[in-house]
Amino acid sequence: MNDNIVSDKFKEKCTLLDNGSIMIDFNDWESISQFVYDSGFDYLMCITSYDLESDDTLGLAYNFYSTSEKKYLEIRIEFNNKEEIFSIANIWRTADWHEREAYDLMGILFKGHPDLKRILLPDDWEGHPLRKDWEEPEYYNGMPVPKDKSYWE
Amino acid sequence: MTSIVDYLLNLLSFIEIDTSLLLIFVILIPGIGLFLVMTVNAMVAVYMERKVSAFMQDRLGPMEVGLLGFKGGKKFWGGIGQTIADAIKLLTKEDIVPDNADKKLMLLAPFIIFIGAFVTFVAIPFSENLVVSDFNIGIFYIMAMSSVGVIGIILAGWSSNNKWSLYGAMRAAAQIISYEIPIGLSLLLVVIVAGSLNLGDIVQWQSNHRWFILHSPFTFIAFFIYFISVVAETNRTPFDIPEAESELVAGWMTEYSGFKWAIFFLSEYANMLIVSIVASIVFLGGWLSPLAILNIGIPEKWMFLDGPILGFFWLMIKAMFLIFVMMWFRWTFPRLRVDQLMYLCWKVFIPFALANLFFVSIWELIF
Amino acid sequence: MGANFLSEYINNIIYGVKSFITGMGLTLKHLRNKKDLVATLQYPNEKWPLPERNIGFEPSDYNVIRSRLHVDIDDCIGCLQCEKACPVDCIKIDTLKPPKGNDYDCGKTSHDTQKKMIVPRFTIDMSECMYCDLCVHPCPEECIYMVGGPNEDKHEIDYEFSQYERHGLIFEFATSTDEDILDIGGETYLEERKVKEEKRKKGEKLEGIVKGESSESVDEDQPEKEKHKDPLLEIFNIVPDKVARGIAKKAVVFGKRSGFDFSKISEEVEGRISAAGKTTSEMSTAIETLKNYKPTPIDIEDPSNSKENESSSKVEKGVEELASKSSDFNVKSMDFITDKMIRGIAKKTFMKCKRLKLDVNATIDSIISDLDTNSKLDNDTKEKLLSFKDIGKTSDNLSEIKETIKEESNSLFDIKLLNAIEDKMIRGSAKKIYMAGKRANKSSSEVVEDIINELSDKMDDKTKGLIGDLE
Amino acid sequence: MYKILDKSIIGADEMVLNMGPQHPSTHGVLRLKIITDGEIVSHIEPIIGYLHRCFEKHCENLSYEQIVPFTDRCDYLAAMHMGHAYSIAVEKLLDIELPQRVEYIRVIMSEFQRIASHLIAIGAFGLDVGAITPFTWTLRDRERILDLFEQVTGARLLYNYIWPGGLAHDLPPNFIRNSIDFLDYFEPQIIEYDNLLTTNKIFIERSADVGVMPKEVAINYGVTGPSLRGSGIPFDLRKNEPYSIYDKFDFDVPVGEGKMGTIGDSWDRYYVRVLEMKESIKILRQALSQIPDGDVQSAMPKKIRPKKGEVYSRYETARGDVGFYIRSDGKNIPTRLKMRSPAYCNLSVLNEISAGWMISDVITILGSLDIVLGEIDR
Repeated sequence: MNDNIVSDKFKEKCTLLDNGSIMIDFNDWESISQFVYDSGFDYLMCITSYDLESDDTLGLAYNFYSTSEKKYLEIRIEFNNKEEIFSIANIWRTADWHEREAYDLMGILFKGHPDLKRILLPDDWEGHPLRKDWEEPEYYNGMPVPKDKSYWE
Repeated sequence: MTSIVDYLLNLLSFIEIDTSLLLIFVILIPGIGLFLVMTVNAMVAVYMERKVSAFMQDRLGPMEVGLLGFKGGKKFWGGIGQTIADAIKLLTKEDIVPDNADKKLMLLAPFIIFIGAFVTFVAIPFSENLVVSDFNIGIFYIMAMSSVGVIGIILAGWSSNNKWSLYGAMRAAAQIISYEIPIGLSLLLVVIVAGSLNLGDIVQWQSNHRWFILHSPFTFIAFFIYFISVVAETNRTPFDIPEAESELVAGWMTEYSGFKWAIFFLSEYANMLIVSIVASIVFLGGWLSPLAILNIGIPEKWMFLDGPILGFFWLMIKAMFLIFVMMWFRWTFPRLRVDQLMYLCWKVFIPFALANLFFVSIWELIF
Repeated sequence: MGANFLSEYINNIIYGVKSFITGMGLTLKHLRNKKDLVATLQYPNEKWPLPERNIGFEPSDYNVIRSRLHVDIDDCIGCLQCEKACPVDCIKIDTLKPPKGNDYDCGKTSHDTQKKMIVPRFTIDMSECMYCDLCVHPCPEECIYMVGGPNEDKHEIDYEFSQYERHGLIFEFATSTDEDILDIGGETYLEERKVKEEKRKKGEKLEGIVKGESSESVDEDQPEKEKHKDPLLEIFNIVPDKVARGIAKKAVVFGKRSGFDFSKISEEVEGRISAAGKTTSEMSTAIETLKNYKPTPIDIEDPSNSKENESSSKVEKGVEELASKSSDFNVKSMDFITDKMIRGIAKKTFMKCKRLKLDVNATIDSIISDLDTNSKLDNDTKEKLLSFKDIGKTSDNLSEIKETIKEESNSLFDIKLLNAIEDKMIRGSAKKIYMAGKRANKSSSEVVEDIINELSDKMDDKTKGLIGDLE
Repeated sequence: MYKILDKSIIGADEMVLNMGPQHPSTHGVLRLKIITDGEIVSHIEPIIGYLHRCFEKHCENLSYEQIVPFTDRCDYLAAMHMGHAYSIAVEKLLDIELPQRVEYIRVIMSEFQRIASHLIAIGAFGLDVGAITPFTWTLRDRERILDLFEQVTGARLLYNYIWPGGLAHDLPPNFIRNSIDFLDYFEPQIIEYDNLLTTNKIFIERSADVGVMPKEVAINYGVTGPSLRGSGIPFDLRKNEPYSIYDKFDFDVPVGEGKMGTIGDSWDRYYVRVLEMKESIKILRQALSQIPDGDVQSAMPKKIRPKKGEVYSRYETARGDVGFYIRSDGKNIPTRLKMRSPAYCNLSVLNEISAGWMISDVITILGSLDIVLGEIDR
């Protein structure tokens, strides 16, 4: 059910995955995103950030929907967690908050984002909880973080 | 229309202490009387408001708190002692004063509002000869005293050093001052026709002719303009923008709790009583019994319903009905925005009030 | 312009007045026929579920109820299904199986299935339960259910179970007495329960004890308790391939149980591994270390008296009694030193050597050397320490041992040593600096300097001395 | 009637007003940092995260059956929708075929939940504008629906009723009779709300032409649900991308026509919810009459262990379309579960549409967007 104008326009850059989503490389995301917006996908449904455990690569899944032609499109990017991804917050305004959440919980940096700062967690929180290698800090500003169940063992 | 103060003066003249001391003593008695009137009125009005609002919202309101063991009716009218319990709670509640608030002003504000309401009661006649002191400039005095309350509100808003109260105070200032003009104009209307500022004479005029509300279509509209702007004057919905719960948390009363908040509450209900009594005196024929205006040939002996004692009841019934209508407004209408409030006052009430003034004077010439 | 402005102005007002009147008419209607429109429930005297009123229907229509959990303990067969199903783990069940020989009859459930074990502890923490009803479905005996509604006959509804104290909300449903447990052979279970009880009574309440600290106090008075880590099996942890590791460990356990010595066990392992074709380099090094393995004192006794008994409580018991009986040299034996400071240092060095798996006399020498470096050693503590040396051999390479300790010291000291600081706030911040130092993998001396110049104003000299000696 | 002053002439020095996390009308723990000159608002920055419970981290340690009660706690005012959306996503992953009875019961439950959620939205919107009585009336009717829910699932707010692959329990004996009684009782009530609130002059003054959201801004900010339909875009997942058995029922999608002001103002968003309640009643009547019988737990897999892969499924809740993106790699625990929350995007448009209005209008606009903080902060 996925649309293929994108894949045949950018034949060489993207590989078609089994469930119809398109995997592309992160540094030509800038040109592809502009093209996706122009070809009618005006509604960005969701940006999901995920962590592939193997050698600290992170992933991003963009789900688009075109309200005019009623078509879906899913674009996936997988990259090393040091990379900076092009931010599409200036094209789809809803990406602003989704990207801030991806940075906040997964630690993905976005280049060109209006104000990239934590959205859900307190501003002075260290670490990104949704990473697989995340371990709970013992203290946060002097308050013990792990729930003390000593009365209950 | 003998006033209580003179009556008491010559009653107690046989005590030979010098007159100024006697005067102070004599003034104390009606003062305490007025304070009692205010507290009793607050008690009754609060209970009535909670019950009326409850029934309008398909619930039962206070049902549990009883008075000396008598819990009130089982079915609907329970919880008689609720307002007394509230009063005691408010008096015993801790009186929090924010640390960088202006303490002296904050303490002063509620009492200014209270005095504004308390002093207005002096000129209000409760019945034919039941008036604390009979001014011949009755209405003018009431108008002047009821605008003292604004200063208290602004003081309260400013001194509690909190953004919400500041907003509330600014809105209250704009609202109350601008609504005094339609009130003034509609009262002026009555003075033109009745020819005197004294409330007693106005009622006297109404007993000779007709109630003012039926005098002419213009006074009929003037009554409604008066009544709605008086609702705005006492900050009641749909004009309760200064203490809007959903926007300004509690407006200028945000930082108050305990005794000072009780004073605000007391003076709010006292103001309601004042304005509804003035409305019933000026427009609905004060202590005249409604049967008189019907004058459909009721036999003479029935007229005794009109004596000074019963007059008090007629006045109170009319005032209570107007208070009920105010409560009715509160539980039906949403709240106006500040600029819509101003629009209503300056673009609707004042033009209509001026037109009324003009047409009534012509009406007077013709009839 | 004036005309339509005026008309708009006028019908604006007329529309407004009309809508006011309809609105007020509505509220008056509600005021008038308030009798049948009242929808509220007078709580203390009218309780839910109540006989049908104009609200709609009878409670007997109920399909399921969601209220407090209740357990008929004599139906419970201890299958732990509910404990697994609970998303917030608020159910804790302990089960005790009677050993093979002992024919203890655990009784029948109401569906007359024979119970194979008894449940000495079945606690549900009602303050954690989120009433999601996931535990009721998997229960084969339907013994855990929510009170009231369709289960009204089993247990009437109870939604007023608030308590004065947070622990009050931990509901204990098990009813087995100590005698049942004893004659089922669960002495160790009773002791454990006593230990937990007394630890809780000792006042470790909720003021935010971090997991590390609480296990520290446990470590102090018994050898490691959590999982009986057999050093023999640990050797094979270096083997990355899980399957090979499994075979090797099974071989070692088999060897130990049948009383082989280490060379025989290593041959056994080698045979099985080559049979499975899993011989890799790590595997052969592991077998090598197993062959010439130098058993520590605890380890020697263990294989000789290891009777054939599977139940973990049995093995537990063996280690337990062995530790207390022999005059073995462990942390408690330091307690004879009266002065707190010296005892602290002595215990610290003991822990350090224990981690380095040094033998008894090496540890004693290092303690003596540490004590006299801090000029805290008087001669009677020295005699006492030397008396502990049961094996006559005086270790000649004292200095060599000291290097191992020193060489170990330039890597970072253990964070648990910071627990000696009494004041919680300083301990917290000191740990934070320690973590920062650890991340930047500084050496312990640098970390100690950071701690001192960071918290120098807040610390009194005793803690400064204590941190100083961590160097 | 009164057009807002154009902002440039104000220019007084700005004041930061903190409509803090604890405020009577922020519908939950939301903090609005508002920069105002006097009453006019120049910039709003919603600060969220006060109710963040890292739902997505929980999901990475819970099995598929255990996640259902957690999805209820995301949007606690429409818990049935969350459970339904999650179950559809997992069923898409497992590609299970559901018996018809389960589908019908799920539609009935979701439509009742939509009415209940809209009732709270309307009541709270009235409260924000200052009318207290409609709030108590709407809640009284909502209680009737909660009683129906309690009868079926046992719980009033957080049901844990719709499981992946089926339902927790079947319907109780005379549930159908009770729900039809409720619908007959409820239909005239909507007319009563109309008279009291919708056509009230002050209410119209306060909400018409306030916070107008043009079409492109709505789509660009990802606004969905009644707020989007209020701007005139007839986009409803149940109609455009029918899932489950919504294609069997005929109902239409109410859209804001700017009756009382321009298209896309707060009044339109409010009125779309009132009309949607009528539509839900239509669906309910059809569903209740055609419900087949059968066993509700027949298609329920004993152990949910989906094959490796990803799925993104959308569902129309009372606030917009919620999306579940689940990545699984064969274990019974999802490796990654992302919930796209509609109120999260609806709230992000607040600054765009409320700049230049007064503070009391910010409250009205926030009320018309109908946000729930549990779902925003997850």
